[in-house]
Amino acid sequence: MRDRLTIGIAGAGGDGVVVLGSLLQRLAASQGYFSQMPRYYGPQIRGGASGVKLSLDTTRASVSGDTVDIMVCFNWEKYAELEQELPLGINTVLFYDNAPPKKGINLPERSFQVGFSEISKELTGTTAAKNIVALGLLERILALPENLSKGATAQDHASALLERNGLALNAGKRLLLEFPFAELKLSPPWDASVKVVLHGNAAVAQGAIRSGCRAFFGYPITPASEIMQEMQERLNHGNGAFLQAEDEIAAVGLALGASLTGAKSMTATTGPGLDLMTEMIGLASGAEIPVVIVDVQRCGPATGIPSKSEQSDLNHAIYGGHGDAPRVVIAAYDVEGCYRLLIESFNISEYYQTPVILLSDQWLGQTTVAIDGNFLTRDYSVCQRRRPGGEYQEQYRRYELTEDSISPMAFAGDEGLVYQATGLTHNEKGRPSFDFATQQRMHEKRWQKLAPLRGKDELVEVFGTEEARRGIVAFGSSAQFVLKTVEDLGLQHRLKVCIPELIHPLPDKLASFVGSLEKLLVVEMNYSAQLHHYLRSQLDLPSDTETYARAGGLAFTRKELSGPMTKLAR
Amino acid sequence: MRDRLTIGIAGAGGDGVVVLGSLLQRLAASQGYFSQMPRYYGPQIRGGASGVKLSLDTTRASVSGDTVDIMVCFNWEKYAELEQELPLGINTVLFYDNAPPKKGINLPERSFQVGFSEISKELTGTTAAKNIVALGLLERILALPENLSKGATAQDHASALLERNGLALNAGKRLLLEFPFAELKLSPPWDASVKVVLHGNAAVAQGAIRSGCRAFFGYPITPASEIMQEMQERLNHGNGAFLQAEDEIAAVGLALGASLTGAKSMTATTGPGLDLMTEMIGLASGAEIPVVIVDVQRCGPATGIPSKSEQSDLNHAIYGGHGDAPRVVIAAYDVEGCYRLLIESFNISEYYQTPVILLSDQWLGQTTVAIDGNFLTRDYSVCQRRRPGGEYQEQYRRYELTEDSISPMAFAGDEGLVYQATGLTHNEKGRPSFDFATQQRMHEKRWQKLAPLRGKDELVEVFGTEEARRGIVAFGSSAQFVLKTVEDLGLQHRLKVCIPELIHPLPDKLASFVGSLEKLLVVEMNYSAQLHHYLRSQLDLPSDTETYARAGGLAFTRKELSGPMTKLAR
Amino acid sequence: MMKESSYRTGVTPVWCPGCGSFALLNALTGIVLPNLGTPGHQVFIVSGIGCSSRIPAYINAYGFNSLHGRAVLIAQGAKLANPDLTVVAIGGDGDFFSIGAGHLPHAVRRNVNITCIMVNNFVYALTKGQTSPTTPYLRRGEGPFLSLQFYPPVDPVLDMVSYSVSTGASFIAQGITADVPHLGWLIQEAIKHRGFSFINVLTPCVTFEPPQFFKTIREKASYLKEGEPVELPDSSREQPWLHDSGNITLALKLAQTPVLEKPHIGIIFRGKES
Amino acid sequence: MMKESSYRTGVTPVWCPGCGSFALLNALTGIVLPNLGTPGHQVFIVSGIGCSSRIPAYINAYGFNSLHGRAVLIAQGAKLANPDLTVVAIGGDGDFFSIGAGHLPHAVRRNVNITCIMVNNFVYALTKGQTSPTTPYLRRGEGPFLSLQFYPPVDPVLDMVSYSVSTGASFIAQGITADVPHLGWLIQEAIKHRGFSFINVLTPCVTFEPPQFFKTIREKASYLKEGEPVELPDSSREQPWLHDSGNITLALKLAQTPVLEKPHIGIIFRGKES
Ligand SMILES: Cc1ncc(C[n+]2csc(CCOP(=O)(O)OP(=O)(O)O)c2C)c(N)n1
Ligand SMILES: Cc1ncc(C[n+]2csc(CCOP(=O)(O)OP(=O)(O)O)c2C)c(N)n1
Ligand code: SF4
Ligand code: SF4
Ligand SMILES: [Mg+2]
Ligand SMILES: [Mg+2]
Repeated sequence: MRDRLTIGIAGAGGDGVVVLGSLLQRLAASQGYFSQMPRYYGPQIRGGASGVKLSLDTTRASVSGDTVDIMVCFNWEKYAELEQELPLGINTVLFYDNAPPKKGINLPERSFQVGFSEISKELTGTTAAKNIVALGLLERILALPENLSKGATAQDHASALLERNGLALNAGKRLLLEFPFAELKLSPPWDASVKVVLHGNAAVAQGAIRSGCRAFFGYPITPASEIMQEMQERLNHGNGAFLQAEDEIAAVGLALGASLTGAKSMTATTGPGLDLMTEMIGLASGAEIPVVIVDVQRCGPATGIPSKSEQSDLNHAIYGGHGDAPRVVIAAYDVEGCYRLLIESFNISEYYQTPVILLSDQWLGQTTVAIDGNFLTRDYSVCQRRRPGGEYQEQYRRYELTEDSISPMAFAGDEGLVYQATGLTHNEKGRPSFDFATQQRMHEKRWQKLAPLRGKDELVEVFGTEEARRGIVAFGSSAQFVLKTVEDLGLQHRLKVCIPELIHPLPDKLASFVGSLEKLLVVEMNYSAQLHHYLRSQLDLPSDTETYARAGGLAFTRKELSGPMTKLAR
Repeated sequence: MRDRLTIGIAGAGGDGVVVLGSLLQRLAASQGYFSQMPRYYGPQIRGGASGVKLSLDTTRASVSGDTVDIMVCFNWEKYAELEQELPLGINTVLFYDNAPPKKGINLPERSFQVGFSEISKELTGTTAAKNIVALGLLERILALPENLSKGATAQDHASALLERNGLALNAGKRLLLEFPFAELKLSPPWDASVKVVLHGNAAVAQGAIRSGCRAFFGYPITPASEIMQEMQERLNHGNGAFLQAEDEIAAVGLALGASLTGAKSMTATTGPGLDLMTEMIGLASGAEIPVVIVDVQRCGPATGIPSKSEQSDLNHAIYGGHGDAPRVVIAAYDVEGCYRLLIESFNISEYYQTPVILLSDQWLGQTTVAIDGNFLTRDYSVCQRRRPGGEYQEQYRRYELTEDSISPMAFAGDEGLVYQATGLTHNEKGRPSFDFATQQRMHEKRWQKLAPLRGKDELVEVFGTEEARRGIVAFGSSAQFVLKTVEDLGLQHRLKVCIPELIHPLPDKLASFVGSLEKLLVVEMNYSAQLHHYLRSQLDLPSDTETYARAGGLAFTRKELSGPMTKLAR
Repeated sequence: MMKESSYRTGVTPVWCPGCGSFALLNALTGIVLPNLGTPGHQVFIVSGIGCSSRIPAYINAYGFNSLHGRAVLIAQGAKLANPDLTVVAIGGDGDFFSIGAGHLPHAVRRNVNITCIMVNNFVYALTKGQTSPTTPYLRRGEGPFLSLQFYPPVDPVLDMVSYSVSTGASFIAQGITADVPHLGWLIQEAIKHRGFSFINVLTPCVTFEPPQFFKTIREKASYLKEGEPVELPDSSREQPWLHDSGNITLALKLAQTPVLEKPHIGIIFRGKES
Repeated sequence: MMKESSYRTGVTPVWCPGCGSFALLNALTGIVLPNLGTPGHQVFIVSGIGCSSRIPAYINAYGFNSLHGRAVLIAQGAKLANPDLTVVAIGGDGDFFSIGAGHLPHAVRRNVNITCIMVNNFVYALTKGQTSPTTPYLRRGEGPFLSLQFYPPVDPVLDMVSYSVSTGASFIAQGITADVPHLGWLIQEAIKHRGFSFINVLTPCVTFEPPQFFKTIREKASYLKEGEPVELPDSSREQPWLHDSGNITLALKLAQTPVLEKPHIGIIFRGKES
């Protein structure tokens, strides 16, 4: 019996790898197990390599170890493309459908050829149910209950699929008699409450709805499209405005238009789309129009690797665009954060009348987790835009220089508050100005209004003992791997870890974290160490500062992180 | 007799202010005088405020003092809009056409109402020649020779204009009898060789032609349009490819297409256009396609103040775009530099196969200077792209990992070297790759190939005594104001000044300059101190570092700079 | 020249004397808005960047002078989020048909109920006189108005009508600033049309186009009247037909008339409403 | 299924089995390039981003898989700088008619001698099945292919023809991947045309569109032959006329036929050459 178990599944596009992983994940979730399952896929639409790495856990969802405990392989050729993501360890128990190629693959000791396809063919006439056969086998190994009926997913097409393939499922279960691996059994979950299954992209969309988003405009792009698709379903029935735009300039332009009428408006994209939005983001900053932009980062530059994670859009999020246009940059590092921070992004965007860029990444966006669903029903304060009161009649100044530099904003349609705005430099009334003093004053206004955000301590998470003088700063999904590795290495008491969710403007709590250190390590997944340079541009870093920064395309492994971390702790 | 003299001219759009200034400038240049003349204009196409500030000098072109020695005002209402640019000093000698308004203007002691319009009307039937009357007056005051015939501008429509208005000109000259200001006479120029008159935008275009640019694509935008217009004339007759594109994405896309066939290709724009080019710049970086992009910066954010200077695109030039796409950023600080650095930009772009962004700004781009024309005929080394030799037949790898990370580049059309490239992550052959190791290696290649640029000492200018331990870093046109103020304050021996022309990657010479200091002042014209933060992100700055950074919209004055500079020197 | 209207703000326009934008401003504030009776706070005027795009500042309604080429996006977003607003997008020929050209087919097919007014001055005016996509082009020697570049112009009205073929829904018209009452009437009809509407307003720039250009267009202008024969240019070999703005095929034929030869003023096509 | 050709690289395509892109690849490497006899180094294939845009890697010619929507820009730039190259831009319906839609009218009017091949699979395939601007749209209940969004599609061929009206110069055609030899012939003619050419290649995605979609189009396909009567859909009230690809007005009429009702395969319009 064990508390954690990682299962790898690899095959070709039609092999049902993701379906198998999802069914298993949901089945386990219905019993109360936590889990996390990243997806691996390539450029091919059909028949390409497809893999998942499902880590089940009795107590919480966390990133898996480097190697897998159980591996199911439907296709060796495709496995070769996924070897980096799903390396076999010497203790891995491997089940495979067909004989492996002569060279290139070292089978672990406990490797078993199981005729998944053959059994499926025998029972159902096609090989299509081979993944269900495998499901039966895995269910039994993990000692999961017989069916999904107890779960949250009872009514959907997954259970229908299972019902249709009952024979195959049972055949899979019966295979177990021949492979008794008692040590692979999972302990009962810490609590039996059903876990919700979702990925970061779904969490973003649900957070948007929760915070009252009424307008979404998007353009398809991997790995952000799920957000658009979920928003389409949720906003399509008169609940708001949704459009698939003709491009990303249109998407954010439509969102600004909606926002001017008072609707909470957003869009979601990844790098290339964010590039195209640059000019509009500057307009939103300059004309002080709230809008939330989610960037689910992938490998760059240019088209890069569309299906793989990188954290290389940070610079553009912070600095992108001409003319000194301030904006807020937030980064989620887990799925719960995707939900909570989307709400926070709207709160900040609406309150401060500024564009907010919420950074996610492919790993976070497309990895499904099974977690406690409490966060979905928790109370969140939801901010509204500050609107001018009755005292303004006839005197309303859209860009009034108030004490906190936030000017009450009328909605297009509000009676008595008509104003005209412009992307030109403008005075308090919104009228074009060519005057230096106005230019300086309005720059000040836009930058200074964001200063209070530095005090948002709740958007900076710190783990570990306060007294530690060695610390790590990491953001986004990489932070999960950092936390996990610190724990696995047992360094919790020597190292502390700071995960800023608010990145820009730079929060005070992050500054004091850095200030408390003798040795700092910055970990990030981009070649040029963007976070490190950003921190350095704003703070005095300890003279003993190191960075661990490399390209994306592969999640951090415990192995690679342990080098710099052990060094840090020494 | 004096060595320097500054003349302000202000009026409404139709008053011929710029024509007057230009004629005077060219007349003086034809005698050997140096000069510099920024232009001030507003949003109106016709009838708006129009001003120039012409600083004549016997020994070199440099920025003028804060106030003007002579002021010609055709229109008080418009003057009010230009007061910041053309402040009157107590010693200013003022000539004005019509009576000033009762309040708001304090006339200097020596103020004279001269009926420019009246005289013009009398002599020519319309008031249109009032500027020529003023020209006559100024010519005589400065003791300039009678006509332009000696000058370089003999044949053009300026002299035609003068000829047509000979009466008015002479009337102007005769006015002098009534205003004897001998102390306003200019000494003879240091050398009598005719000076060339051009602005930064013209210098950029001429530099492009000089370096063999054969393809220009642009989209109109203030204050960069002059570059496009000059390139249109120069490339239109079968000398190359020129198109006015449908937008800036198209402009840079067309340039990349031309570059792939081996043509030196470029575009020019300002902030909003640069924003739109972001995605393509990333593609050029990722697929290693040479291209030069000139950004004539103006006030931002968004549309900002299109006709006024700011230095607020630096962040975007360095960091703009998703996915860690390196590029080279160069900034010219004077007109000669616009020419020389455009050539350098092509050299670097072609040699390193990378996009180069050359930063200019409205002040630099549109201020006409009269200077020694030697730089136009000097020898410049002109780099060619490294192309694969015969050894490559059948084996050519477009992105071969060579020792210096620069891969020979075939031109589309070259026999035997056919390759296919992509904006996807790719291997040495240019084939799409989804592999982490390739992703890391290609990031390395693109970043490391630029490292030797750090050694380009000639792209960093240092003024002042090496031993000084206090120094200033400034870039772009602001640097001219810094140099002038240091000189005016007589601080040359206490302060040194470093003007990096190469900004990114950060040159070693700049690093050692900063490293040699106890006190540093960074001067720049943008609200958020972009250069300062960039330097800080890369270097350990002296603990005693200050910044003087403010919005654009008004050139730096000696008065404002002397505060921080005196403090620095103390 | 300017009518007093409660729909005017106190801001003085920056346009050149004689610019057609004044006529549009008069049409909107002196005719359209008063006649429709829509209070200013229920109107949202979005513009791009260019001379005519300065107009929102002069109209006492919600207004936004946005980005070059993007007015039609902001306008659609606003209308979708607040369908009670009357939303008008105003811009230049550069705005709509150069940098913003990609947004138009999509705006047409979505048929969001906004009104686009393209102030077609046949030039990039604000940037001082460069060729726009509508700058007239004649082969050398053929006439007085030669674009600096040797491309034929795009034909905005033809494009807009052809975009409308698949929906059969939009409202496409051509107006002229020389006739403010008619222009006002057209805009009113366009706003009243429940669906996407587009008006190409002919108004050669008085500063960057030769003066005879405007004169020519004004003189050649031919008003379209329902049920009456359309006038065709002399060069046309078509048989004239009776104008029927409800017929998309006739509209397409009509839209093929080069605007310099026979500027048709009126409603070219009025599709079914939603 | 794949012809061997010296114009193929060794790279294995990532397309789904049965994808129409194979047919295009065969047409290009098996017919067009061999027939034209242009050596690979004098050919430059530029693509956007999408399934079909992977094609340059498979053709032994200069190639560049550029950015979504921008192939036509890179292609024009290359041709202008090196007029000796044969330049072909290939992309999807999303590429050309959504994100890249703004570039097309300008490419047409400039009449740069490049050939655009739009692989129209009626969907965003690479991003897994979202609505594209050509996704068929029928009112609820009218038929089997309902776009997720309730907009009529843009009509690429109609637009391209209407863009060509002012120049009268382009070459506009429609092909189908079910007929490789004919597709090859069309592309050859397009490349030989001295001026801008555009081919709309009908090839419903076999993965994200229902299988009957391709079947329907293939069955309804009607070949255009010079001088012979054009077939019109049953719903049409027009009199059939004799096909004359040199007549822009007839081309415009032809282009109004909805592609699902009567997919015309052949040369719709072939303008005057430069
Ligand atoms: C992205 C971007 N590119 C270029 C410009 C510069 N620009 C301002 S207005 C304009 C075109 C003006 O022409 P048009 O749209 O016809 O308006 P007009 O001034 O003629 O009324 C251009 C190119 C800009 N503001 N933004
Ligand atoms: C700027 C940008 N936005 C979005 C995408 C994502 N994307 C890739 S291909 C594609 C559309 C694919 O459709 P289409 O052009 O019809 O090509 P197909 O895959 O159908 O052949 C999109 C939206 C992108 N690569 N770049
Ligand atoms: S330049 Fe032309 S369009 Fe602009 S304001 Fe003057 S007349 Fe009007
Ligand atoms: S998804 Fe469609 S377009 Fe893409 S490769 Fe498969 S069949 Fe072809
Ligand atoms: Mg115009
Ligand atoms: Mg498609």
